[in-house]
Amino acid sequence: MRTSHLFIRVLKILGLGAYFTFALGPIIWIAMMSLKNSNDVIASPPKFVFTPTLENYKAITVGQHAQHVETLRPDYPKYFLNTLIIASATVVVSLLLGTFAAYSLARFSFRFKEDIAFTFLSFRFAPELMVILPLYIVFQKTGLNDSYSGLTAAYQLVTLPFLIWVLRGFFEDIPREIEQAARVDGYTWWGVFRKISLPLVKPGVAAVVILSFIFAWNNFIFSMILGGERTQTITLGILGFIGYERVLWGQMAAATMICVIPELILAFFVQNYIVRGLTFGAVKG
Amino acid sequence: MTGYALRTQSPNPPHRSLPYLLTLPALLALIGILYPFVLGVYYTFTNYILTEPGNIRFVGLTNYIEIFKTLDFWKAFSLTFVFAGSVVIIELALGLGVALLLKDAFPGVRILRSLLIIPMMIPPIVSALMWKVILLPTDQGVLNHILSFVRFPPIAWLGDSATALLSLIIIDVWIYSPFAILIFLAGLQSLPKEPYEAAKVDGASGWFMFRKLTLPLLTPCIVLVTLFRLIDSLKVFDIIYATTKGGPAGATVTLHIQSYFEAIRWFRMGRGMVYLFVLWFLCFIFSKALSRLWTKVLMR
Amino acid sequence: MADIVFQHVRKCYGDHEAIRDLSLEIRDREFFVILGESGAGKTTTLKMIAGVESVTSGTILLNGRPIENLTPEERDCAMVFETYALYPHMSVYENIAFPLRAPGRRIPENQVEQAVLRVARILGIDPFLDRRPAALSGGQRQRVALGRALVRRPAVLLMDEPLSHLDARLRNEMRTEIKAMRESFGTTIVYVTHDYSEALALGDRIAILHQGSIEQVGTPSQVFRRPVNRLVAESLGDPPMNFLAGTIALDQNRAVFATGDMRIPLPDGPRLRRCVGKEVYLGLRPQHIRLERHRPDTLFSLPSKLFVQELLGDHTVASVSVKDRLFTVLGKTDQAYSIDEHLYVTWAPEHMYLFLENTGETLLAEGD
Amino acid sequence: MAEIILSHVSKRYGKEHGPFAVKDLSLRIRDREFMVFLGPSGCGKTSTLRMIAGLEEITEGNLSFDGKHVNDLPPQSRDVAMAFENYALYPTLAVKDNIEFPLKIRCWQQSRIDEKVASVAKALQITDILQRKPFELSGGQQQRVSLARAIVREPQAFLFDEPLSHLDTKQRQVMRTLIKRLHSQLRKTMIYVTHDQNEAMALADRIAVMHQAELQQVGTPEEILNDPANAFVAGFVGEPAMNFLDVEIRMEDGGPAWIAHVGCRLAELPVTLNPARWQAFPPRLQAAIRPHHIDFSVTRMRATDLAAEVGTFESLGERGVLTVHLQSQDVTILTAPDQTFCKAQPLWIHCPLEHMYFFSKETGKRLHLDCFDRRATP
Repeated sequence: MRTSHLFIRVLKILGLGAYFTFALGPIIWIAMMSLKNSNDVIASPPKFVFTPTLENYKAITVGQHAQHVETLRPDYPKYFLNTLIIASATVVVSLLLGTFAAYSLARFSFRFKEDIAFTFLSFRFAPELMVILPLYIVFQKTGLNDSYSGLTAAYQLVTLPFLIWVLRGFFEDIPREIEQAARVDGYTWWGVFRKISLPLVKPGVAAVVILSFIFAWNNFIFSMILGGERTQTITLGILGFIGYERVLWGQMAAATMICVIPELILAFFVQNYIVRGLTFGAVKG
Repeated sequence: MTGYALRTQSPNPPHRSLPYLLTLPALLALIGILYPFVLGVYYTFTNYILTEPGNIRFVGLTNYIEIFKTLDFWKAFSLTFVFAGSVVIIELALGLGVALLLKDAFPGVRILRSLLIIPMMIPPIVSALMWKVILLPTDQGVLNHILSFVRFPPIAWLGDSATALLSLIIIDVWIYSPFAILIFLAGLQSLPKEPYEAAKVDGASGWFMFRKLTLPLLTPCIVLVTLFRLIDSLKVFDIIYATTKGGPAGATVTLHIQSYFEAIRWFRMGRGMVYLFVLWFLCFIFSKALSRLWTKVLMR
Repeated sequence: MADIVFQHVRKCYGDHEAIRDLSLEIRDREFFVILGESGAGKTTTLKMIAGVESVTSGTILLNGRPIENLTPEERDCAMVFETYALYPHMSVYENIAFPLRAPGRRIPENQVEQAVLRVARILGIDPFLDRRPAALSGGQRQRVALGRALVRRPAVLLMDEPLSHLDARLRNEMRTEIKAMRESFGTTIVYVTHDYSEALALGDRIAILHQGSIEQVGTPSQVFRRPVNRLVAESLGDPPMNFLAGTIALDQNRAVFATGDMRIPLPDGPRLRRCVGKEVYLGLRPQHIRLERHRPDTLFSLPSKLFVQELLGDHTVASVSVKDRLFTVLGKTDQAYSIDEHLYVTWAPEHMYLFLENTGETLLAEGD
Repeated sequence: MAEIILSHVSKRYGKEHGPFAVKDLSLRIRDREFMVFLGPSGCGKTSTLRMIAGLEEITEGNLSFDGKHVNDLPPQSRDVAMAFENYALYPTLAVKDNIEFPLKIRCWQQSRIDEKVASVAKALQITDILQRKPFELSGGQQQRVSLARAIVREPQAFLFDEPLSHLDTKQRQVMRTLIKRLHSQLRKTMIYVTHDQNEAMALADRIAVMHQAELQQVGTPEEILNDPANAFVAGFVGEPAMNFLDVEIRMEDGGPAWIAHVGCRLAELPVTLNPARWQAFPPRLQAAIRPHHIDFSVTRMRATDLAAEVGTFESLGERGVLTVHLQSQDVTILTAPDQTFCKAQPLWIHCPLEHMYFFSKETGKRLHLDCFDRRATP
């Protein structure tokens, strides 16, 4: 009995070890890569031991030239800023549009309610290009291509259904009787919404905002097709380090780290809501 | 508390029009999205060529018929399903397995659970690039280098049509298995404790309990993971675009990628939209069926 | 000051008819209790008065004025919810002050403070005013909910099973306390409960609600001693009344209750004579039945077999099978019987109830 | 056959010096006895039960079944069956599969299983719901199924963890009767945990009252009710609760000693009583008396009557509960249901000495005057 227990424990530890090596190995490798100089990066076989340098980070942020290696013009800060602008604007617009819709879908019963709700959801399950390609043509005609406002509008497809569904779940979690109590206490529905419902879903809203921001930040396909030189986002920028004529692994790694670290920090704040968010509120984790 | 959401009917609103008024802005945004969607469906019936925007002709079902006759379509079609099927099965198994290992408390388990979310929070396109580096052919790639310690000959991974799809599956599993793990973990943690204690007192073995209690109780989780992962992997785009771009030699061309080639690379908007419409239709059917199944298993 | 009148009120949820044709008059400053099992429509009735549930058809009059089209904030009702429905993000003080701070009331803050402190003192919650509801015990939350309802001196105070989530001891204490405070409320009170002893203890009048219809309205002693039907009789009393099926027959020109070959004489009267041949239930309250080892010298007895006996220290509860029914018997004795022992149940004739089988209508009540 | 002996059993959760969930509990549960653990929530009664079941490790002390040390035996080897508070049915299995689950594990033949399940289902009147799933059943039905699952194994002992607490009053009454009946038919050791003193009184051969992780008293229902070992037991058992009054014993030279409550005479001690008995009592005492033992009258009948004022009167159908205000506190009196009182009406109450209990105010320990035989006056 005892020995088999021990055996199972060892097996468990081995299993977890294997999985987490697989899960974290690539990130650690990229982090290491971002600290390698241009020779170490392309060393074959790859180097595990090297002298760390920040030259990749310098190259992509302030454009400092490293020895013998051509660097891109440091567009990276611009991409970063672009993404920041578009993702923030997207979240703000979604929040303005979505909060009331979520509340209304959570609290009131009206005709077509479930149909409307499912239509929102169905965009989550549609192939992105199905909407983006025609949108591209519409944008070309209206001149919205490569504009912040155009991208912000298009990004609603990423964040709005998500925000509505998850927030709806949070509103549904408020016991109905609490709102009824406030009605009886003499408040209009608007007063109840402002004084009771909204404060109670505050943590939910915070989580939804952060997750929406991350999703917008991570998006690639929208900005690839609908964006352009002016509005190029960070994901597209990172892809740009790998071209036909040159491959800048080290700078790509550094750009990746800069792109990823802020959102990982954000994600850790809302990790308790992540399952709920990723399943559109289906699992209340 | 962990649990599943069930939608319940709600009583009447203060004013009949209020709910519509509140939903209206979002609904308008929705219509803004629906318009291009409808436009896209219309394009499938035209010979729209991107370079000749002035010359759009209605051609009926010609695009569909032509495409269904090509081998390319059916190759992309089956490739899409092979990819999605393998990914879903591997992620379900891996997800349940790792979740079972992470279920019980032990020192450090909280840290491990938080580290889990990392791959999911990184932009998929960036994850794919990271893996492209790791899977570099010859000894330059770190994976090949590590494998060489156990006398494994270097593999071209993404560069070889024999292993390209497998490489993509590895990348997808890397990104999304945490999703399955987290859902299974939430499911396992919300399992009622008492039936297990009752089974223990009744004298059941661990395997017996897993088969008779755990697996049936996790059905909602299994359906949910399948729903999200199946749909998302049917419409996979980012990771293929970042790594193989469909290559080598068309070994990784899925419906989504093919539609991109048709519409953007070869300017054949009409044909591209047909691919997309087929893909959309598949996603729609599966999402509808699985979400219905999910409500059903929730009602049990 | 308020009286409430229900006129043919119906409430449907989809196809389900929660309240069917409810007509009711609740008098000014009355303590009115609605008693019923869960799902009987009690809470719905209350919420229709409060205005958080709509009325499907019919009218509710408050002081003679129809209110079914008024929003909740326009009616002067306060409500204590079963779940207390305290605002979790506010302190106890803010919870109680909340109704006073409603925009429509425009009460200056110093008056709000006075009112809150006064109510908090009466209810003994002044030490916790800074706490959040989560940091309170069940009894304390209950008091806060009560305080929030009372602070604005509403015309109508609605209470929805306010004690059901408290443990037995605390429930009795709070019941006594509500009874003691009711004069100081000075409002009409509509109180919903499923606990008959709460209803009897608190109510000036009680309405027994069953599946959306009112069975009987009356004072506690009316509904307890003279229930109009079997349902009412069964819902008041713990353990509940025992019933035995039989028929009314004529034996030597006297009405008797006949079950099997047993005959039990009934008090003679034209009403019972008219029912000869009808299927009926004999009703006996557990505390009115005695157990005897030997056949007692009375016509009011039936043979039985002991199913199980529970000795409770100062009294006993015995279950005996009479015919094929289980009877509960409450007794003071500490006489212990053995399982399956043959016993006789016996009772005094004035404690018999008789109900028609098909309609449940009472033919005979205590003291008839 | 199962005699279960706990000797000096303790349980702590978590850290070594964490609070005790159960502290130094010694108890002998006789073979075929119906033992009830009674106490408020958090008193350690469920932990004790779970230790007996093997679901919780024993921190300290010894547990034995029929003289066999079982501390380290896993639950499945202890041959006990357990019914849980929330029934713990296997949610995905039909009722029949639930009941035969323990037999399936023991690899019984299907024909024998069917026979056994049918007979148990009949005894518990669940034959017609065998094909249903647990979520389709009412609470009472679920608990019947869980009892059936326990009985079907024919274990040495049954453990019940508050099995009736989620049922409504009527169902609770019915199930209580059923469990009592099962005990007399099966003749097996049963251990039952509850916070409901009524249930405890009704079911138990003996009751173990627990409070704050410690055993307070073990005895028959009658002993617990009429001879409480301390103030906690006295206050916890009985409905409505016992009245407690702060008292002191006084004596003026020569005269008889009397019991005083805020200066008023409450009762006189018999002159035959040796003063040494009560002189050893601590100075601060509590006198306790049950609501149905207090007499009241409109006029003063005795020198020891206390002046009171009517607070509330609740008529509960079969009985009435009268709350009166004394100078310092409220007192509950049980009366006939058909009394009428006016609010604030003056009343004289009388507490007969033979029904009074005395407890130390500090420790709550029972103090005996020993001038009455308690057993003779239930």
